[in-house]
Amino acid sequence: MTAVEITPAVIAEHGLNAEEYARVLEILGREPNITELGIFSVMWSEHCSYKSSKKWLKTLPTTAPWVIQGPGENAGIVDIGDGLTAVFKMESHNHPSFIEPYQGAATGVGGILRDVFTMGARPVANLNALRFGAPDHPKTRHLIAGVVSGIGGYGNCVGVPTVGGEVNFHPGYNGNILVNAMTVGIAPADRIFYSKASGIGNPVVYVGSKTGRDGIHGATMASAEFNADSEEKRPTVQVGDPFTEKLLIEACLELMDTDVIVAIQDMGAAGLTSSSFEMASKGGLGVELALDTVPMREEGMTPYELMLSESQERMLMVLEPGKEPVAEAIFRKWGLDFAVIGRLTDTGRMVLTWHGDTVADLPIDPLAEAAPEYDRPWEPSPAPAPVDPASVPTVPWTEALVTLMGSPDLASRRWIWEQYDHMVMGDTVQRPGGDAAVVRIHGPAGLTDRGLAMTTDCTPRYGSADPVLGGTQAVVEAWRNLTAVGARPLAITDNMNFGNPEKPRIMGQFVGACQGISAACLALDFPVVSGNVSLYNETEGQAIPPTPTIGGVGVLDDLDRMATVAFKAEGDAILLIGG
Amino acid sequence: MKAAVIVFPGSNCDRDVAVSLERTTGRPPLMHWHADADLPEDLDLIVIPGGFSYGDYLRSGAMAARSAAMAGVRTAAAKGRAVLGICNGFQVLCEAGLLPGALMRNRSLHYICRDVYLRVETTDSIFTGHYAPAQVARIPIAHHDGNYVADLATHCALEDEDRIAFRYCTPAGKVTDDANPNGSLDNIAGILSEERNVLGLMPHPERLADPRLGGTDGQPIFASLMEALS
Amino acid sequence: MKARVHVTLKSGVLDPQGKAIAQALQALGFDGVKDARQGKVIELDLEDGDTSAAQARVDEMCRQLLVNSVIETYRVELEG
Amino acid sequence: MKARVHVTLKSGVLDPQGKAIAQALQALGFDGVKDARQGKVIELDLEDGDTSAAQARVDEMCRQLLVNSVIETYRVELEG
Ligand SMILES: Nc1ncnc2c1ncn2[C@@H]1O[C@H](COP(=O)(O)OP(=O)(O)O)[C@@H](O)[C@H]1O
Repeated sequence: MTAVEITPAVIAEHGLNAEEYARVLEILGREPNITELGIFSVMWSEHCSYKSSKKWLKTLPTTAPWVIQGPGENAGIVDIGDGLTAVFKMESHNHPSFIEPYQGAATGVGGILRDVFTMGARPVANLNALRFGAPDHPKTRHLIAGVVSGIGGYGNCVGVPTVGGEVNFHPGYNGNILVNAMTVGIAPADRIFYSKASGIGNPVVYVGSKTGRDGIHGATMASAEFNADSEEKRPTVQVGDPFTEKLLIEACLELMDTDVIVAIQDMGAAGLTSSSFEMASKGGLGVELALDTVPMREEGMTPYELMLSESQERMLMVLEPGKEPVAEAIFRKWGLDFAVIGRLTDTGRMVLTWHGDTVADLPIDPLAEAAPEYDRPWEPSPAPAPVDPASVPTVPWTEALVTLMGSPDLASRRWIWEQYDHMVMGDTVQRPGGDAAVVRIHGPAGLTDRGLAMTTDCTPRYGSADPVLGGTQAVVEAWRNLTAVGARPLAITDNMNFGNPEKPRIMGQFVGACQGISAACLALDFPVVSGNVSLYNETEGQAIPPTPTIGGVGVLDDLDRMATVAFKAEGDAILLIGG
Repeated sequence: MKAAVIVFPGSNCDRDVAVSLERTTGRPPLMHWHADADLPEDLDLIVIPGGFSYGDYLRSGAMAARSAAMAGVRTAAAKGRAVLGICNGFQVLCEAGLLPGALMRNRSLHYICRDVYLRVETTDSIFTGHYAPAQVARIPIAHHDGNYVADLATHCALEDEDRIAFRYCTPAGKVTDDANPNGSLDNIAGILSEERNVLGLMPHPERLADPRLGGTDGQPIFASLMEALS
Repeated sequence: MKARVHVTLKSGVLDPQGKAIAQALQALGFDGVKDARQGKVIELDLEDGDTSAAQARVDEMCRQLLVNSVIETYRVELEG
Repeated sequence: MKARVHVTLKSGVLDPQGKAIAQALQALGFDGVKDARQGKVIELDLEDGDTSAAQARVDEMCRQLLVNSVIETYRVELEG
């Protein structure tokens, strides 16, 4: 391998600023090589390090007696009774979906599914929260068609019903659409899997698809503001393979029934780098990987590419010693790649080799834990100017009603959900079209008369007017949608979509939304158990409306008492309640 | 009735149909792995479930049709055993040559998941005996490739031999183009083999066979089989 | 050695994809498109060997898997 | 006049279909298949006219609709 010179230009291309690079030199006590620089850039990207948002995310309420796992793992977990848990999370795939709507949305679904089944849960439902530009913007039609068929193409094939979601249109999303995907799974409370590695000497195993040059730089791309020529740059787009994902779900769940997994982590954005760092860092251990043993799809791949590839449908596991054959047999049966690529060490370092030569040697903790964390300056959003009631035109009721019904934000979404298989798995007791979807709880022991209710909510108009109230309102709406079907709300996942946090005004929107969400969560005893942050949703200085999407989950103890929106019988009284 | 469900890589309605079979027969069916050519001799019913076997890559059902288990299904069908193919299972049966014709991309090119209405076109089969003649059943579809095509001779044979089991229709039972969700030839939703022991249909009876899910119009298929095969 | 299998729908078989493409092109203002059909090409990378044996083997692959003779026809091109 | 647009995935882009086809052929006992890729061919039936103008128009169709330039490349063949 020819050595790449680490020039200021190369450093800048990797998204590290001068201060961050100085930190790299300090940690290493020497100049990094290109593979190491690539690893730093991925680990310290906004996407992986949450460097702008961490301070504020820590202020969200995350506990309740029924919370088993809050933020910090692949997904959040709540107790739903009868020895079962609901495992859920929401994640954005905004930038990739703008560049290639079908594949971007499809791989977004794939990624969030992996976050959930990694923890031992069988995924039971998907939801999606979508924001597009103005309906008459030249790109909108192409984007929405691609995104919807991508979500369907992936979810339908893996056989997880897509039961709900939301769609808004606003010119503020013309250059930055939002694709937020949520997965809910069910796992036995006594069989949950975490990413914390343990056991010096234990084998580190790679399973799933082979690694190709997919989305190299994707993780850094997801954290950098768009500009006019990013359409030209066209990074290698990741292509999803839902068939392989389905096999991976079945193989992982089958392996989880045996007692051989010590730790497991999916390879999401920043693939092998972040998964291996995270597992080792959580366990306070070191790891050695022989990169030449990673299953590769293309010839001539380099250690740099292997560490940065975002190829989909891959997982990293630590196994009990000597149990490799048990795992291998299961993955082979499902037609998947399986390779022992390394082992855990007690050095606290990540050592990567390539045909016997060391190509990277990095201390794990300083990289993973001491990633930059910023207290970015922020300005509270100005209070919205009061609307003069006299300025609101009066229109006849029927005309107003027809206008509302025909508006893109309120019109029927049937054409979307009909492209999604919302009934597969045979447990969808409340289909899309109501306030929240309801899926019957069907655990490993069989059918029950209980259900999980789920919804996604956010009204960007409110967030634009007042980020604090917008955040509060999104949580409250999720709570209302769950209670409206008769469910007891349990917890939420959030997906914080904002513009460039380096601008105090935008940072103020983010802070405001966090404050608003916190207030609602505390008031309702409705904690945050997982979430995702997507910043830099800006094109040419134009930021999206603040969009803190909330995904809520609740439980129904008796499906016979579920409520639905439809009027049931002639002569029934109609009541209006609330303020 | 002893039933088996064939599981291919990518099948995803295998559990759903197993639930319906268990509810009908009182015991779980055998789940049979695709790579195994040896099906038990004493099976009464083999179900090829819905899903995306092999990702539906190349053509829906094409790769599953060439699997080891399908060789066993072919033998069993030749012996007169009942074979039911639902959705992807119907595509597999056509690709395997156990049913005539082919299933092409829906004319809208979209995947469609919704309830449709089916007119029961024949009650003269082990699958449909529990329906009333010309009964209208509400059953969901969920597919991308359900647009049935066949040449004229095949179409005539299906018609003449009373082998069209279901047609897409309006809620009132009219067979119209508007009621055709995918462009299928003559609104065909399901067909029988010459010996009437193999049924392929695009709609999913297992998805509306439980009052909890909002309907039971799919249940008569399982009830008919239970009665005929026990 | 490379084999390229061109799979097309038999004439007379309605092609929903082709029809949609023709309509979409017309909607975009491309007039003069009378019809469109969509077919597929499967490119196989084969171990080197005798060409006529390869032709026979690819034919066999088409019969057994790659082509559905109820609706499709094919043509094989060998290279290298 | 006929135009044939050959659309293939850019090299390096994952082709799940091709991968599955190669595996299925191997499973059927066709060894010696090292790799498979699937592409598509769109055959357009155009009103007769000037060939170079047609070439330009088909290129435009590819850019606007037929080809997803993020992951695909194409080649046009004109005939007649
Ligand atoms: N992208 C989508 N995918 C699936 N279902 C959707 C999507 N968008 C909206 N829906 C469904 O359409 C219905 C109406 O949506 P919405 O208007 O957002 O509901 P509400 O405002 O009552 O929460 C809901 O059942 C919702 O789940």
